[in-house]
Amino acid sequence: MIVLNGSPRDGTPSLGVLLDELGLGSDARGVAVAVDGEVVPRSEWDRWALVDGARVEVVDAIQGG
Amino acid sequence: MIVLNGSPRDGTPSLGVLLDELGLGSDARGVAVAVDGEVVPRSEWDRWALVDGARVEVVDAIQGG
Amino acid sequence: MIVLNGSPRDGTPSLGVLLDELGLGSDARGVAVAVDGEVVPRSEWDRWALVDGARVEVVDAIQGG
Amino acid sequence: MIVLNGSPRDGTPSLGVLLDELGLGSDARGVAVAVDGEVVPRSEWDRWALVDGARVEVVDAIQGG
Amino acid sequence: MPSREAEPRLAGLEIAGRRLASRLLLGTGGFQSFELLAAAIGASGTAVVTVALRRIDPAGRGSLIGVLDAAGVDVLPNTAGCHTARDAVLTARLAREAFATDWIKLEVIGDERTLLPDAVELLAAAEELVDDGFVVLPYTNDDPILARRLEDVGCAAVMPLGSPIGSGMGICNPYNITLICDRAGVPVILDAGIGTASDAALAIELGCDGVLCASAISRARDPAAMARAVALGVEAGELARAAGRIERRSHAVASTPEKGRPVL
Amino acid sequence: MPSREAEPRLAGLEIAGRRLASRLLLGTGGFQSFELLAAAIGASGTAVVTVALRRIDPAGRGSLIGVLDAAGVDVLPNTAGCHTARDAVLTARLAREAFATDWIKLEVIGDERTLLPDAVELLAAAEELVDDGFVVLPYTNDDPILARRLEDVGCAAVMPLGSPIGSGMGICNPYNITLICDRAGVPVILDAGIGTASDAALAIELGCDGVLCASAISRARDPAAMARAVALGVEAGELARAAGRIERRSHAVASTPEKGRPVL
Amino acid sequence: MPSREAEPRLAGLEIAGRRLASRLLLGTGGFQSFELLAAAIGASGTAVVTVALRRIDPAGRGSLIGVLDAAGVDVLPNTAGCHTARDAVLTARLAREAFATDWIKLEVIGDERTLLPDAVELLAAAEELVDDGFVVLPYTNDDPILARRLEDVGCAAVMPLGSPIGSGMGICNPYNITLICDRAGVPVILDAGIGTASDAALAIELGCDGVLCASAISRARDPAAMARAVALGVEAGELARAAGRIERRSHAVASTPEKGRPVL
Amino acid sequence: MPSREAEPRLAGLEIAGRRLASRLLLGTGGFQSFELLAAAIGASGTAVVTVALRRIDPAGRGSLIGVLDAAGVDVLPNTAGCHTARDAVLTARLAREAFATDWIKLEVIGDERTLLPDAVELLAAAEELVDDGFVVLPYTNDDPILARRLEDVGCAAVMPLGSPIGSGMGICNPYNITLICDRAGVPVILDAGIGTASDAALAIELGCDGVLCASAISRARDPAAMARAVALGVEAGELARAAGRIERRSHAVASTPEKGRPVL
Repeated sequence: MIVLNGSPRDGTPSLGVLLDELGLGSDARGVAVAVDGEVVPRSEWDRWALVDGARVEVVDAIQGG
Repeated sequence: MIVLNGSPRDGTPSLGVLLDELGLGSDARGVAVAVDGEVVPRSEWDRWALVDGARVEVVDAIQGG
Repeated sequence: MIVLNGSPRDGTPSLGVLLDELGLGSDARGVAVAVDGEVVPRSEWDRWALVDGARVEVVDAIQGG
Repeated sequence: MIVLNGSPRDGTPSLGVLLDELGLGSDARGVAVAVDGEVVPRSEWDRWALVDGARVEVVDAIQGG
Repeated sequence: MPSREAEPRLAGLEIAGRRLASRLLLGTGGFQSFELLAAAIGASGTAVVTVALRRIDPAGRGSLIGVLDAAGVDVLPNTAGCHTARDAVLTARLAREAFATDWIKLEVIGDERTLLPDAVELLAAAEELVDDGFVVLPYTNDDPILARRLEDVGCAAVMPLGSPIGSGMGICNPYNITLICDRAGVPVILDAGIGTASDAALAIELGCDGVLCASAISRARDPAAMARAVALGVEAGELARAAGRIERRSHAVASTPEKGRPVL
Repeated sequence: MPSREAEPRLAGLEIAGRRLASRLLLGTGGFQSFELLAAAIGASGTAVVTVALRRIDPAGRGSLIGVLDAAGVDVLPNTAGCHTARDAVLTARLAREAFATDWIKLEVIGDERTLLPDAVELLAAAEELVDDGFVVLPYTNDDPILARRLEDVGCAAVMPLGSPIGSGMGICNPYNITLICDRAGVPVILDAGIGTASDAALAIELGCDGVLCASAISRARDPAAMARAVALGVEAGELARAAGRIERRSHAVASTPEKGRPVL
Repeated sequence: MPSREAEPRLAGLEIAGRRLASRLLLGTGGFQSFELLAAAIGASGTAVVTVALRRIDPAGRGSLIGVLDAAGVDVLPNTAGCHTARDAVLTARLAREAFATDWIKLEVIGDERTLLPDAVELLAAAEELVDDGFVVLPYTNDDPILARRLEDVGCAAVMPLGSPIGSGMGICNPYNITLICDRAGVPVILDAGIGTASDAALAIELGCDGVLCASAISRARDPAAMARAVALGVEAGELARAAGRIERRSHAVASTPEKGRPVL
Repeated sequence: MPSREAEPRLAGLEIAGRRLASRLLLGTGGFQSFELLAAAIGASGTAVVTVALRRIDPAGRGSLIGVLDAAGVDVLPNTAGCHTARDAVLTARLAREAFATDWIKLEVIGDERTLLPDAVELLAAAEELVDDGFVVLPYTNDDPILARRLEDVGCAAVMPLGSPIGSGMGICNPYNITLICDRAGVPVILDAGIGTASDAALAIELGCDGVLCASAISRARDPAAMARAVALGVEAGELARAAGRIERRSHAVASTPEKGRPVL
């Protein structure tokens, strides 16, 4: 199980697989990822492993301030 | 007919009679009288004659500004 | 004697002569004339007579607020 | 040598002796003492030893703020 | 503290040779009951209150005059609601008959919405009433030129507004009030706009000789408490002006000397 | 008039469980003589005055403490002139020894020119002093967030400025002062910037629980008169706030009814 | 962006049926040279400049008119310095002869020190000049009642002051200016008091139709640059007013949504 | 008119060695559509717009980045909504990954209601981010001391507020903004509180180097028109400051000479 943007989710995919499912390649602009409070550099998205219970935050650009 | 404070009123009493009816003697404090746009001195209230159609204004002290 | 712009001046010329001396023709722009508190229309400058003691004011355009 | 309120001073008296010279007993109101950046409680004034080179600050109440 | 006796200017306000015990004048409009009015008069310490004239209610006359008599205050009738010099002059004459006083608070307003005075009609009415022997206290705007002209025609005081009647906005243009005060030869009484005690204090500090206050007191939640508050504000302003305030500076000035600071 | 006894909130200011007889605190800096200081204390009615600590003058100690004792006021030492939390903490400890009090008016300034407080050092010093058992009254800027954080670390009051020390500019940002007051769980004392009595009244009307005033009084032409003026201003503001002022309106509200106006 | 053509009200100011290319009117007083004046006219984009009349200098007439002709601007003569209606009316008639225009900027001042208008004389002069066929643009104070009366007697515009001539204090009482604008049926041109570009922008935002500016430009260190600045300020204010500003709120409104904030 | 080329300071704003084509920065929050946003960007002439980061919406990603690319503006990510230094630092790092920029508009707020910055957390975050190589533009309050400390830890600019975010109250304390500008060694950008064009002009006149504006534009009735208005206001303020405004005077200064007035 992992927690993606606050919602529990079965399975423990790799980060690359997870982002693929979200349609996000490493060239996705305005997107960033943190796992368990640590920012994952874009260059490492593909090879970043997720442990069971990992809290994954995937953020996108929105209008703001 | 006279007009007392904007309201027509039958008859043409003298001012003294009119004020008597209103319970106002010449010692009535805070009260003043104008007839046809002219102020009637308190000392002349008793002997002031009203003509037919006279506009009589009788005013009293109120709270104000 | 006349008084031109506050200064006494010998003689009693006609207004036309006076303005000529000042180099002002009836086409002088920004200029106006008053004699004894009356504005003299530009069209009458030539034929306007001055009486002895006349107060003549000749004004010109200046910078102003 | 000690430094009293910024001024060098020969000798290395005890704090009690120094304060005596300044006319300050332990009941001196509005007065406090720091030695080398440490506040010396009033109750220890008498027995506080000064080392050579000690920086002594003796302060008094003034009008302020 | 200097005794107030030693400072004649603190002894009160003098208008047309009559010394008033308080710099605060009270408007009687807006009080919900005579009890509240009487309490506010007492709390304010005022010596003069305004009243108005309206068509008599035949069903039953109030005892307003009785309340004011009991309070020991003088009555200053106004011409509230008048739009023309003629109306105001007639109303003033009615007031003279009604209250046996030649003092009049002259109001000639320009419209119902702003209740702002009409300069031209006001000045005309003032001149006529002065000629007729009245002691005229005109409610005016904050125009220094009009204030001086009102003084020039013989008004016994000038009563500029801080802001519109009943608005509680305080003093919108302190600069103009200062100009009026600096040049006045008669008492200046801030009339209209006061919302709270600090406004009254400020008015006096700017140079006003008195304050007339109605709605701020009569429509406050607790009128008597506000009456006392405004009275204290007036007194505070008076003392402060006499005490000679520090100048405004755009930089800080230490209140504790730097010299002698220990090195800890 | 409602009696003040009936309104407990009017009975004075309470800080750290200690009730002060007056909402006005007086700074002692800037008085030209002890006589003027004593007169101002008397005229102000204050119960608490600030003092500072500086290197002793061996040539002759003043009798400041004697004057304050005679006046019957408590001493609130300050840390004026300190630029760092460390300096301020040490100075507070000196003050505790000097005056046998754990109350401290905490000042940690950012520079000499503005004498504005340094938020970070101030908060650090406040936290350390609270932990050390002090009753901390911090001189702070008008930032509502910092005020709340000072309260959160245990300060017994917060003392926001109206404008820089000694400037007499009054309250530059009443909005911020209102925000601070609305949310404070400890007393708010307006410190610095007061120029005259109306400023003090306004501070209380905005919601402050007290006012600390130094230069406005000590450097006035007549300090004792200004002390009394500011004290009255505080009292006026207090009563006015309790009385429930009218709302500000952008239009006029007649204080005399239109109804019944005679047709003349 | 909406095109300005689509918004007729942005197309300029219309007075007495004459459309002006710019909402900015320029006073010519105070420029140190004709070159600086010409440069400022150019930079301002104004279509109308004021001039005055004074006794002719026989030693040599200036070429002011030539400069203004070359700049392609119309002349608006004023009656500056007049204290009475009579003086002002005569001066207006002189101006009509001098400049072959029936437009007049009517000034009737109450004293030399404040240069504030005299309400009574001003209104009398305005009425007489309107009857005499003039297009009257009166320099008036910020009294909404007087402004309406000037309109009622037929003035083609009203020109209230923001603050005294040459003071640069900006708009002392924005409330009154708003009242004037809200109720005016003729153009309102803010005259006097402008100190800088933001003052001009504010005037238009408050509802003024134009701004007349003299000293702020002519006495600036770089008059042409200030002319351009004020012109841009006017344009900015015009667009801002048409754009429909947000309301003032006494609380914050987030510009970034809270929803979806990651938990890091 | 002096050419703008001749005045390098008019050529735009430079932050961390990067020259921006406009002194106006635009916040993208609050626009009702991308079309309105794009129009406002165009009308504003801005070179830099802010964006935020929130949890991705899997249902469909917007094309915000595409819109900004098409508009040719750079992105300045913010840390809006963060309450602690830790949160803000992490958010800044996310932003660096998301937008491939090391510029960050640093926001660390003290509470949701006022959205005012928390001085202590802000300074801690700024220091950490500077050390981490970021170009830090902190949204700060109007405290001059905090502004200087932010500069001292290496911030590339300081962004004091005029009033709370989205309030439209303008600049509540111009005095503090002036103090900040007078002493800053890095650009000062007025951030938050702007309500209309004159506020922006005033900010620049007070000495600010730029203005960041979001709600005033995005929530105006016509955002693009307001964008243009604010841009003109900024330009007007810039020219006015360079032109050297007249001093404020408390008395009038005639713009027409008295000398030579005819006697009529």
